[in-house]
Amino acid sequence: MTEKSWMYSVLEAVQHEMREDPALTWIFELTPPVASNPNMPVINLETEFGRKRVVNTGIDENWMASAVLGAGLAGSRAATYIPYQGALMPLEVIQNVAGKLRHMTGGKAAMPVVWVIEMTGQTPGFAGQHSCYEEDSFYMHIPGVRTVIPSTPYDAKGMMHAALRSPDPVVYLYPAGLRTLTEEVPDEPYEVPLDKAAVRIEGSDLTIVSSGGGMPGVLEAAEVLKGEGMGVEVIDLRVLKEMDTETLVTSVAKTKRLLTVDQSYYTLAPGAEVVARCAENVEGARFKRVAFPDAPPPASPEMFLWMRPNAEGIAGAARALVG
Amino acid sequence: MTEKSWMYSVLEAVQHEMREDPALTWIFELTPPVASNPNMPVINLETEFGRKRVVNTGIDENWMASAVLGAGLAGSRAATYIPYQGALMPLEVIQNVAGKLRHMTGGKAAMPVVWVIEMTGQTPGFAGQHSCYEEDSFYMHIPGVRTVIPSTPYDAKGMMHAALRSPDPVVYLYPAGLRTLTEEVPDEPYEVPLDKAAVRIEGSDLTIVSSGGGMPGVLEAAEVLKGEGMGVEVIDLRVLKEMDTETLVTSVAKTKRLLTVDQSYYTLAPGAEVVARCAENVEGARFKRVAFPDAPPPASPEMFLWMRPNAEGIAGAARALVG
Amino acid sequence: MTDHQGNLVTCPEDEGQAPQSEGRRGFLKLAALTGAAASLSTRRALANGDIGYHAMDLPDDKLVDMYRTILRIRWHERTQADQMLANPDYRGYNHFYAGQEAVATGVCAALRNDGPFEQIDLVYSSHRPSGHAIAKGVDIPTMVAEMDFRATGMNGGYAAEMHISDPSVGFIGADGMIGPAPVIASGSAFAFRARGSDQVAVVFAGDGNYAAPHFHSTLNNAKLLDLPLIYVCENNLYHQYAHYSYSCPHKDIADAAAAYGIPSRTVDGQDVTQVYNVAKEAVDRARAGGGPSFIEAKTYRYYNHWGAPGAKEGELGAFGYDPLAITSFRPEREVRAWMQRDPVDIARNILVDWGILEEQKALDIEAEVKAEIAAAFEWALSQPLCTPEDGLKHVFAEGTVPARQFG
Amino acid sequence: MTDHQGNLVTCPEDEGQAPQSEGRRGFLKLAALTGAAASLSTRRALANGDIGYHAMDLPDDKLVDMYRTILRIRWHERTQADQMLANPDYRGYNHFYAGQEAVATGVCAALRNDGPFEQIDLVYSSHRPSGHAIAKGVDIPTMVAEMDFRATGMNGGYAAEMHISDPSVGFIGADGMIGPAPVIASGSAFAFRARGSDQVAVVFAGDGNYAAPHFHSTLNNAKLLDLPLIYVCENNLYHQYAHYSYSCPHKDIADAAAAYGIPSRTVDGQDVTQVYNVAKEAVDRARAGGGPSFIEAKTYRYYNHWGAPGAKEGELGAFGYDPLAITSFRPEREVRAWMQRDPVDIARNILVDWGILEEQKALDIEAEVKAEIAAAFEWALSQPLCTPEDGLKHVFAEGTVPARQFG
Ligand SMILES: Cc1ncc(C[n+]2csc(CCOP(=O)(O)OP(=O)(O)O)c2C)c(N)n1
Ligand SMILES: Cc1ncc(C[n+]2csc(CCOP(=O)(O)OP(=O)(O)O)c2C)c(N)n1
Ligand SMILES: [Mg+2]
Ligand SMILES: [Mg+2]
Repeated sequence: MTEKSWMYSVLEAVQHEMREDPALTWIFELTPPVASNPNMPVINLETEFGRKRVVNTGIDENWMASAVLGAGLAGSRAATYIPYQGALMPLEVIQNVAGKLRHMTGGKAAMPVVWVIEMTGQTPGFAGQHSCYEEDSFYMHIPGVRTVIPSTPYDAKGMMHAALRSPDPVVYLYPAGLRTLTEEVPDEPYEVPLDKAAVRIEGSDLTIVSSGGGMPGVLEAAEVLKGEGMGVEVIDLRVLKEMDTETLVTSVAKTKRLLTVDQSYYTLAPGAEVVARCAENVEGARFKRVAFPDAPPPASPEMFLWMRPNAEGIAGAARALVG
Repeated sequence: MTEKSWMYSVLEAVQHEMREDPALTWIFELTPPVASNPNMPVINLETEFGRKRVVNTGIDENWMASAVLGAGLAGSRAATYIPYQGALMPLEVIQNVAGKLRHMTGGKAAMPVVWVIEMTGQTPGFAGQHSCYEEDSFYMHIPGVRTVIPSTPYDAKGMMHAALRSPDPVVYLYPAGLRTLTEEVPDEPYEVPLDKAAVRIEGSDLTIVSSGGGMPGVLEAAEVLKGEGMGVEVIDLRVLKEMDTETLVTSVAKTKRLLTVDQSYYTLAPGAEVVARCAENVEGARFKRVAFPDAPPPASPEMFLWMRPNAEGIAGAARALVG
Repeated sequence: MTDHQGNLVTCPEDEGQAPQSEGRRGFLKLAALTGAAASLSTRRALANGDIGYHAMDLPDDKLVDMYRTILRIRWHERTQADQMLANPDYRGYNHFYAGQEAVATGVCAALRNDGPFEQIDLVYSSHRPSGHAIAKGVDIPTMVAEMDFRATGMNGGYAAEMHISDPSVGFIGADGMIGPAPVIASGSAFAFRARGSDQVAVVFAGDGNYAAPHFHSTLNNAKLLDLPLIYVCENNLYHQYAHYSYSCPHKDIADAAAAYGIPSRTVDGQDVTQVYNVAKEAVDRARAGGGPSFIEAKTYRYYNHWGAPGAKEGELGAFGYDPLAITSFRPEREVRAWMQRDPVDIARNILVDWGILEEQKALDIEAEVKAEIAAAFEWALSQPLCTPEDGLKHVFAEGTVPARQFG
Repeated sequence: MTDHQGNLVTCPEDEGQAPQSEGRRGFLKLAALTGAAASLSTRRALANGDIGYHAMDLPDDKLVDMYRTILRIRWHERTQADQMLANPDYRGYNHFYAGQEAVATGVCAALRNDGPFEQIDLVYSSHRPSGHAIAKGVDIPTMVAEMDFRATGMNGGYAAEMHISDPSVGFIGADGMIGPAPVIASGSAFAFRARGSDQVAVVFAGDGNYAAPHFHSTLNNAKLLDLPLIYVCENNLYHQYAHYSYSCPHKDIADAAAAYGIPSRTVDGQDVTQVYNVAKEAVDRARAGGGPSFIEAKTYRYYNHWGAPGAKEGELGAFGYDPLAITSFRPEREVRAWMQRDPVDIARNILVDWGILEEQKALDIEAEVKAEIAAAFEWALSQPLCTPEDGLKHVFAEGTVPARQFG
């Protein structure tokens, strides 16, 4: 066990799987797959595995997303790191081909493919075309692709192992704002399942559900609320498709109060689905959603930081719901 | 007033607006903008307005979607008819540019642009890559673009007038399954507003909310339920962005029971947002959703017709919710 | 070379044109059968002394197989068309390939189609797939069953015509969209190269696909990474109701590929031996690590863009000329002129002329194929329909998804 | 012409190369300043007897304006860099344009920049926009304010550097994505043609944009529809940390455009008069209905891919060479060699040599510009910060959207 950064944890998993499987490939765009960590060897996939397997492409996310799919269909496991979803090019092929192919072929197509997709724009200063947090909703809506969004380095590594080993295509969302997180992460390979939410804190007064970049703010708010004596239960979705309904409904059946927190647009953010599932299955509960307003994130930190859900706003909404 | 088909009603509006504004352009792909209707003159935009304004392009929906945006930014109103969303190319530019530009420029960018986007694949036999009903959720989630989905020829014409005159970019979804509908439609221009849901039937026992291709089945089910004595209120969303929350909440506050019906994937279908908004605002209500399962639509009519929500399934869900 | 109408223009100096055979076959091609394979590239994959007329080295049975494949494609469609016109219970639709059979046949004859999945070549069809599928060797009865949405169809009734696939013979299949397939195919070629395999990926795409932005991604990356990808552009002059000059500024689409530095050739798509020649050269180059090739086959479809059950002759969706009031429709004379150069006739005449088949034997083979296809339809149309609940399967490798349509 | 390293290769026979001026200006260019504008196209927009050296016809004040514009871009950046290094309160970032100033300046000097919106030419910047913006004539103080997120900034603090725009001077602006801008720009050109206007749309895009699939859509449709679009490819040899040979098989990216039949030229991007010459020709052609042009300017950026507040010299995000362990980094000698051909020096030397400016006057202008920029920063950095609630405005033409962040 060593204290590791997010990216180091992820590349450790990729390196391990690439050593196990000489056909596994990795496609990147301009920024090489290199990570370092204090007291650990530098990981450089390009130099270790060579440029036939680890390929630097031009700025063509459409090709990157499609190429790994074609590799998977040819029987090679393949992964790509797409640094900007901004242009949304990958969605086309993931939504309309990858997500449908196994079903459409009557089970004949195999796609052991992983797309690592950066979510940017929920840290100040980006704005406009450089803000793409709506990916979680887009990928959550489509069938046939497992969409995950780890929020800790530990989960990031374990879910990367599971993703690379999965026979299903996996969209692996990476909220770039979590880049700076570090924690103790085992050096050995291990899997975190691709279909389970995590109960981060247990409590009986209120369920707060969030994911990815929303988690740090939720955990901070939960500390404050616990200090005030509120029994907060915090759930990290971790998996958007297939969403772990059971964990959610069980919790809300207990607390009878659900607060969802999303860093992307209110309308049809993942929280809408969480509320809808719980509202269908739990009677007499109360619901509230905290989310980014239905407006593009502006550049100005003053505007942006006021609009992005934070611990204070979350705590306030929790008090309003429970009180 | 004449009984008119869907497409004739729409092209009547476009023809009128093109006559009024010599800069207004229309871009199509291979299938020309021609419509006929018994006892009415044939409308052929290409021959009437010439190939400088009415342009046949290659199979490049990315260009079509982007070109009208560029036209709008240059001060010309512009519209395009995108026959297949399948490849999802238009979403890139609509989500990441059109939807953000007014806000991002601090109000400086004007985009009087309309994208008519066909939704195909919710009639039997299509399947796979030719099924694209998830557009409603994708466009509903993003800010800055008004997304509408008329379900009758009357609304189709009136909303086309409103869309072409709007200073905001408008995604105008067209469920291809409604192609065969006809009704009395005025010959004169008129507007149907871009921000109002329509209460199609009033009642006090249950609210059913649907939109677009879901409406015929809902109306059929409502007839059956009314015959059984149930006071069904039916709401046609018509507008997905900005959703008319007030009409929804007012209705559910009255009926205390909400059933949503979507022809696309259950997870994060528009119904999720409808349920979530009502659950936040109405206490003690009961909720249920009917939707296409989270699976790609299969080709076989036996599988497909069983999976697509129909009047019988809707009526059954309504009885379960009210009973 | 061709002019913008796609008519073949004789240019006797073209280095790739079919030379007089030095081999054992008496060579006397009719003027009407002459095809030009014009090399647009400086890079050749010919060995020393190799004149590029690879068909001369094919054994008789392989040549007869090509003829049989062409017939299978043709008779599959004619039988299906009869079903559409006459059988009220028939439900399958099709994007007919009649007129283009020599393209799929000539290309697939140059590929490795048997063996374990890790060794065979892969074909992506993109669109208008039934001809490609048959040429690659799919089981015809189960394909027919798939097209009529049967539970025992090639894809269990999930796919239907626009999306048929069978990886077991290397037919990755169609997606029916115009754009994505070539890019995905290049990804398979990328995987071959990364794992050191000599497999080749082939994609068939129409003239319509040229305008898609994916065209650029495909060729650019194939060239940059030297991928074993063969892009077969079937230029049948039209996409739906528009002539390709509406969407492409090139007369030869191959010129667009040549600009990337990719060896690119145009070929007479009606003559299976010519198609085979250029395909063989491209496959040899790809297997040897020489990177991608682009083949533009000049060809023509006889029927409407698509055909559907309940068709009535002379109407859209049937098998006549496109009757809509349209931007740029196909002149009847153009259709008739192309039908003069029918791929079935050309293949048969060559085999007879080369002394491989007697005329009567050729006709016997056609009768055999007809019977084989008739049996395929008989089997297929007696297969069970799908079970509704199966729609919830195969979303992921394991399990089913919940039904949601009943609330 | 250039080799793949982007070094200019002298080819005295090139028809587009700067000829000896017959005009009033004494012409004696230093060898170091020689640039080649190599025509790759057969189609020219030259009137009878026109040798294409349009800069010779420019009045003195216009020439001096170009020099001043280059200086403004340069000093805007140097002043901003100082802020980043020294002012802990400064918040703006930038993708620096230093080294490339002559490209934006020469192109925009050939455009119509004043007048009502329906008459001026439009510029799309795609990426690295501050140079394009200044050359097109935006108000510099409000641009500086925008880059520091001020309420009175050019876009009210919503945009920041990557997305600045000001339609009032025809600067439609940047979107910062690599791909979409050229296609959207072609839509503006489409609208001009449809409404019978003689306006021109210009897009600036880097060598990185070549690989984007949109490249194909843009050029193909511009050619097919004869759109008044000028695509200015600023080939500064790198995208982020990769040399352009990683993503482009062409040495001259202009070759890719020429393949579509679009008049395409490469030009020395360090010499503003050369850039002006080719831009003038392209603009004249577009206004006359002659369709699109492609200009590849060979140029170089001096600094890192981007710079940010709190920068420390020699570190990434500051202004030295890219220090990462990277696939293909920029050799220090390459950077230094390019700095020998600085666009500021070249412009100044030409004007002095032509007798338009005394050396001292040229230095005085530089001092004026410095003062003007210093004043712009002083004004901008005293402007009010944004009001948080304004984030809910401008989503649609009217009204605000509800806050949702408090539940
Ligand atoms: C992205 C996309 N846009 C539109 C269509 C509709 N469509 C199906 S086939 C076709 C024409 C294709 O023409 P071409 O590529 O020349 O092939 P051909 O039909 O001639 O074999 C079109 C436009 C589609 N399938 N995909
Ligand atoms: C679609 C997309 N992918 C990736 C990026 C990240 N990105 C920003 S600038 C850049 C490099 C652009 O290089 P080039 O076009 O040569 O312009 P230069 O920076 O050299 O001016 C990249 C990859 C982006 N902005 N958009
Ligand atoms: Mg075609
Ligand atoms: Mg560059």
